[in-house]
Amino acid sequence: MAQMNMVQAINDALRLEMKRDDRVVLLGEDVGKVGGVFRVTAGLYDEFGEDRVIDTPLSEGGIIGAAIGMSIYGLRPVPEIQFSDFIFPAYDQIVSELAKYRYRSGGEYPCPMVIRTPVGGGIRGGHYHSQSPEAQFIHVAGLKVVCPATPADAKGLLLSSIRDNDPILFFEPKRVYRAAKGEVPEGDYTVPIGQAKIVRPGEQVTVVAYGAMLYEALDAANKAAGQGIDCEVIDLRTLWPLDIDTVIGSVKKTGRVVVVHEAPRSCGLASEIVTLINEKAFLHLEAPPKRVTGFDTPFPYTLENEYLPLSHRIVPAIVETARY
Amino acid sequence: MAQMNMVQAINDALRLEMKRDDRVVLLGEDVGKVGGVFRVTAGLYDEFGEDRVIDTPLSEGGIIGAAIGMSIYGLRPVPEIQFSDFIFPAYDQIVSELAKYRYRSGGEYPCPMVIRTPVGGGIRGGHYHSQSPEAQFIHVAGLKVVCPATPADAKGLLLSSIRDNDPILFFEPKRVYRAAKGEVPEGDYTVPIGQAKIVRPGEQVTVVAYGAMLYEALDAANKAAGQGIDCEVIDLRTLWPLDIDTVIGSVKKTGRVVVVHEAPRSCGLASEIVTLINEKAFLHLEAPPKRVTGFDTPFPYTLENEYLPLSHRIVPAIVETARY
Amino acid sequence: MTTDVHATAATARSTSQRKPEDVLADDVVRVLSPDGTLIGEDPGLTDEEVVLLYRAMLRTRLVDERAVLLQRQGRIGFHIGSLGEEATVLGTAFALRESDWMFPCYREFGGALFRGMPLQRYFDNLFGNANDVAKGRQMPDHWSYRDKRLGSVSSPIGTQMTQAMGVAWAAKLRGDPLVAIVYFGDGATSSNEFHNALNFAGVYRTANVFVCRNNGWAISVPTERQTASDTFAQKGVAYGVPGVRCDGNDVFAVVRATRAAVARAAAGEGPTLIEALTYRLSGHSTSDDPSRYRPEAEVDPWQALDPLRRLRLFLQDRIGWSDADQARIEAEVQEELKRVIDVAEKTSAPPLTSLFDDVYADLPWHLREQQEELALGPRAPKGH
Amino acid sequence: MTTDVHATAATARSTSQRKPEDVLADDVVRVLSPDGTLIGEDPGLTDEEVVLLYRAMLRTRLVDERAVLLQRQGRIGFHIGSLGEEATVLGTAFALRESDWMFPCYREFGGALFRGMPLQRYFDNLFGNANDVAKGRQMPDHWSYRDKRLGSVSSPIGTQMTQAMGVAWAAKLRGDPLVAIVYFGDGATSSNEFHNALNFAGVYRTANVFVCRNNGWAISVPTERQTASDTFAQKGVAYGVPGVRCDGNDVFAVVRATRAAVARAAAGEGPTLIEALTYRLSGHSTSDDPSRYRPEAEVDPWQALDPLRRLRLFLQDRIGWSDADQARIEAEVQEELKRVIDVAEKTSAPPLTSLFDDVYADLPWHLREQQEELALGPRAPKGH
Ligand SMILES: Cc1ncc(C[n+]2csc(CCOP(=O)(O)OP(=O)(O)O)c2C)c(N)n1
Ligand SMILES: Cc1ncc(C[n+]2csc(CCOP(=O)(O)OP(=O)(O)O)c2C)c(N)n1
Ligand SMILES: [Mg+2]
Ligand SMILES: [Mg+2]
Repeated sequence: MAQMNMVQAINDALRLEMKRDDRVVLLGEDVGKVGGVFRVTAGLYDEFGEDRVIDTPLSEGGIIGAAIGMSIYGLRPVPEIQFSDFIFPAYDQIVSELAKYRYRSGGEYPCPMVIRTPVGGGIRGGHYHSQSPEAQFIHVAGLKVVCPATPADAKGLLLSSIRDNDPILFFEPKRVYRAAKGEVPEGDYTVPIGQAKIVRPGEQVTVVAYGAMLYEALDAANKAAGQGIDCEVIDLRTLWPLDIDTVIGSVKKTGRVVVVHEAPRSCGLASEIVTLINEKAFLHLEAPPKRVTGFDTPFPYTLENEYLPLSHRIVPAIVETARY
Repeated sequence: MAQMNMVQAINDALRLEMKRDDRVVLLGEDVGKVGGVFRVTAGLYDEFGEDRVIDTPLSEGGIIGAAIGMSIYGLRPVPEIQFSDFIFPAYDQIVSELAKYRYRSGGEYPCPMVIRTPVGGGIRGGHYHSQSPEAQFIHVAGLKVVCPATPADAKGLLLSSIRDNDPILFFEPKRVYRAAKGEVPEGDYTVPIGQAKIVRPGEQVTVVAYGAMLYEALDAANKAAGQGIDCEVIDLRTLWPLDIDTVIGSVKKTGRVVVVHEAPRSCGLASEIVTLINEKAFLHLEAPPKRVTGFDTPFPYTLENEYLPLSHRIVPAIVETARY
Repeated sequence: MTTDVHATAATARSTSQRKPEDVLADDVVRVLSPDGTLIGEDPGLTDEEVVLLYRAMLRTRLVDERAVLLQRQGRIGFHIGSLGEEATVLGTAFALRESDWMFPCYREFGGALFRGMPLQRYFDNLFGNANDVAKGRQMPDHWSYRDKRLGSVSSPIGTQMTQAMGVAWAAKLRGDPLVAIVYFGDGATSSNEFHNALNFAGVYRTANVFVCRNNGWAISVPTERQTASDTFAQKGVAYGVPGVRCDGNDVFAVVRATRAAVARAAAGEGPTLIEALTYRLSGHSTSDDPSRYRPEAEVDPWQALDPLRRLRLFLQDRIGWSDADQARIEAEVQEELKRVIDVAEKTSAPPLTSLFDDVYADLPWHLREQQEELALGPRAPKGH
Repeated sequence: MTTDVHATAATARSTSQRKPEDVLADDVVRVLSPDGTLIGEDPGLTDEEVVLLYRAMLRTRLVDERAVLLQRQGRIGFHIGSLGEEATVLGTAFALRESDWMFPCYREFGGALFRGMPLQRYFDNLFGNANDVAKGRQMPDHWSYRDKRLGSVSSPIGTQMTQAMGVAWAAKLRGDPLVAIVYFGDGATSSNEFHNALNFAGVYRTANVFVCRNNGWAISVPTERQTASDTFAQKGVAYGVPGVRCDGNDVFAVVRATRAAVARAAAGEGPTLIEALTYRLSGHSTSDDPSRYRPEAEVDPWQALDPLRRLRLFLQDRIGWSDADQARIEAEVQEELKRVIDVAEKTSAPPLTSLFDDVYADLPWHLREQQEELALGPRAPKGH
């Protein structure tokens, strides 16, 4: 085990898989010599050469369209979108093509690939370097969506993702790229897609979170404990298809739930989770499920910390839910 | 009052507003001489000339980007996207630019426009001529989303939309473009944005629907009445911001709700509605809210009627909810 | 509003920019004149090869006509064909090597059949039946056939271009000496994808042949509304990609231009953009009524330039191709058509459960639940 | 994997394609040599005008340097500047008429200030304070100023191009004889937007001036990776839009090229694509460390081509511009800077409720609820 931050853990996973599988190629803006604007691909250009770590022209649609072709041909492309805010020029290739390729060809053309992209706020990025667009992909059938919160999960989920046979959006919570540190197993190490993790067992309120907000949820749970409320905190890890059993199991136990995410509230993932809980654990609910999320505004610059669903906003939600 | 179908009603609204306000311009693929592939703009090219009814090159991003510029300049563009399935090449301009323009400029650059586009299944259009992407726009702050179900509402809402000061996605349910017929007030006639309509009052189960599925919901309500279940059917008309009072008022009365839409289920508008009901009428709920929606697959061709949430699927949901 | 600035455009608008005389320009590769005589360097095909090509073009047309008929009879829901564009479709397909990949737009079923896609398979798609490889999930004319390296047809305009570039790029990274040809219309040159595909192809010198079927129209929008560039071929200049024009109704010209481009790509010299000047004789698809936007008078001169007629005249002259020869092939194709349509039509609809297969490699819990929900629930009413 | 095919590219990759000697090409408009002597037809500016221009360029540079400093001191969060590109930014702005519109990329604050955006307003944006017209919602250098027809800066690359085309198109439809200039980098030519903007502009002959600031880099990606076309100007060929190249470090050349393009557009003759050959002397932004991808040796020759130095030499020669003149202006600007920064820094953060304004024209119920939720809830911890 080595102590790593999330950037290092992802870098480690990429290096490992590129060594193991020569079909893996990285492509994107600035992923080559400079190693990505967050330095996630640092060193890989030197190690694997410019045919496997490829700087591209400035076009996300071109990157994903090319990656689809590569995948069809049998490579395992891992395109990077520099910020998830800039994924929209590629949205048509992703939702109209990538997501539907296997289906529309009756399985002749599966299109496995992992689209890596930094997500979320916390770096004072304003409107366009802070967004969390996961719901815009979850709603689209055919895509899987992953978002690790810890370095070890980042490595393990990325390796699983590259080996998976479906297209995957791999969202990297950039607020904790360097802040999240931890032990990361060396060598080959996978975390299965589709499994959430109970990171803090508890009895009274279920708190569902993922990515950078997991730490806020944990912090809030600790603070709630100070008020005598015992929270169970779930790290979703895979956002879609989500680990319904873990979520429902917990809610059946606690009867109370708070769902946290940075993305805007309306039609966000929290609304799906609340609805699934209604459908599968209605009679267990002892309080209305609560959402603590980004607001339905563009992501702001100066007031970023007021926008984000940080611990100070999660605590009252937990308390209110517990006391309902 | 004149008897019209929805195509005629929309055409009527466009003609009326183009006469009244010379800032209104239509642009899109095939909207000119041929009058649109659904003939919604028929006759307008001849009447208003090619400077106000403009055939464009084949690029949705170009159409919306140009329309943003036109709106900034002070025109009132009404771009058409030929099928809402083809809106995705313009998605970046819509979500990154159009939706945020007013906000990011502190109100200096409001960007009113109405993006008209046929939506939904029912014409054997397969993957790419059938989709319902409304949730992908509702999740994005700054956009309004409208979807009429009747010719009169289509006219009244379109006129309100063109006069509104925010950007609006105006989804036209093509399954009932010609099938929906009804009296349409002549001359100037508006229906306010943000107001749902109770199209069938009832006491036992609230059924929320919109667009083409409204007719299926009504049919289901009639069939349920045959089994002694009295449904209240709400036509949302404006999908976002939705008429929360009408929905919550109804659910507080009935305690039971079924939400219907064609779009895929997960992270769809129904999940938002169910969650809002949880937040605002939790203690009134006597049964878990139910969703009857498209499935989480691409839209199919041959099995289209199995995919769509038609009356035959709504009835059992109503019954189950009523008997819960 | 001022309208004067558009005055000339308005006048020009009633006809497409694609005029028959365009092919007479100096830079257009031409081999076979409309009356079937050679006017340029022929691509050196044997008589057998020419007959093969002619037969494929004829088969394409007969299949096309039958599909339109089936649609008119309400037996299939839709068809989009290649009437008048057969020389472009078949000439390019002919010039391709078996190891090469072909990424279709939506009018290239003729090329796919030529490369070996079974006719039955094509009609199973048109009928959207249980034997359709895609389980009737897509509209008619949206097929795929990986065995023969034929891509998957989708509706969104242009997307296949960027993907075909990615395939050629991947092949190059792998050291595989193959070429990916990709088809698109004049309208598609306005899409984001044209820009991305050509730009990346130029930068990475991918082995692509980009075939622009310039058929004069994008549904009702004439080529002059698509772009202000004089030709589509010259768009290559923006990407460091050579552009070539050829008479798209002249199958020999198409073969020559394509062979040169394939050879160039295979030699590692990079992509070529081919603009094939042809004309869409029919409506855009069975859903379209072209009389609303183009006068029959515009179409008339194109009838005389019909690519089949031209090649038949050549064959008459060269090998004494007779009416009996013609009739024999037609009969063969009709026979074949009867057989496959019969089977396709009798085949049942895809099973309910197939709705949920192939969304992912494995069925996740939520789709398993939805599959069950559908299976246990009532059946939908038939038809519309 | 084969790598041979890329061998040359790999070697070339370590430097940008933007080499100083590029400007010597025949088709590049040049007026002022690096030593300040006239080598081409000058645009006929009065001495006062030249001083005005020089002052604006100098002010731009001083503002830029101060903004970098503020960022390094942690007083603002970010800055993206125009070091070395001032002649392109100011020369184009100078050539514009007051009635024209200007759509910035993100390096054009100098042009905006020149057109009359108050310096205070600019720094209010850099600090994201309560006086910022956009209420601190956007990152630094993302400003707007409708009064002077200055568009709204956004981060997504290229989007402003298509919008500027729409503005010019609308003006044309209205019969208003104005021009919309729009800025973008070499990298942005690869975006969907370049394609859409140029294509529509060509078809509708909009009064646009498209200014490509070819500064050699898109963050760490050199121009040669952006496209295989020899120049960016030649990309106009794809759209029927004339392309012009000028020495982007030569403010007179920039003025000449822009004036010609503006005149052409204003006369209804349609759009022009200008490629200004310049060089990004600094990192991409304060977040970037260019030493990771480009050797200092590449930058060195560009220092001698500095647009300010060049114009200063010219002024020395022409009107005896002295060190004292220089010092006076610098002092004026520094004084002005001190004043506005002081105010900007002391101004409070935008009020909480402003988070919800301007999403829509009116506050809908759900935002009213969220506004209340935020107002009644606990405050966020300060800082990060
Ligand atoms: C992105 C997108 N926008 C619009 C359409 C609707 N549409 C289908 S075909 C077509 C015209 C295509 O013209 P062209 O590229 O010239 O090809 P042709 O049909 O003439 O072969 C249009 C607008 C579509 N399929 N995809
Ligand atoms: C759509 C999009 N993709 C990626 C980025 C990240 N990004 C910001 S600036 C930049 C490089 C731009 O280069 P260029 O167009 O040459 O302009 P320059 O910065 O050199 O002036 C990139 C990749 C972005 N802002 N938008
Ligand atoms: Mg065409
Ligand atoms: Mg640049």
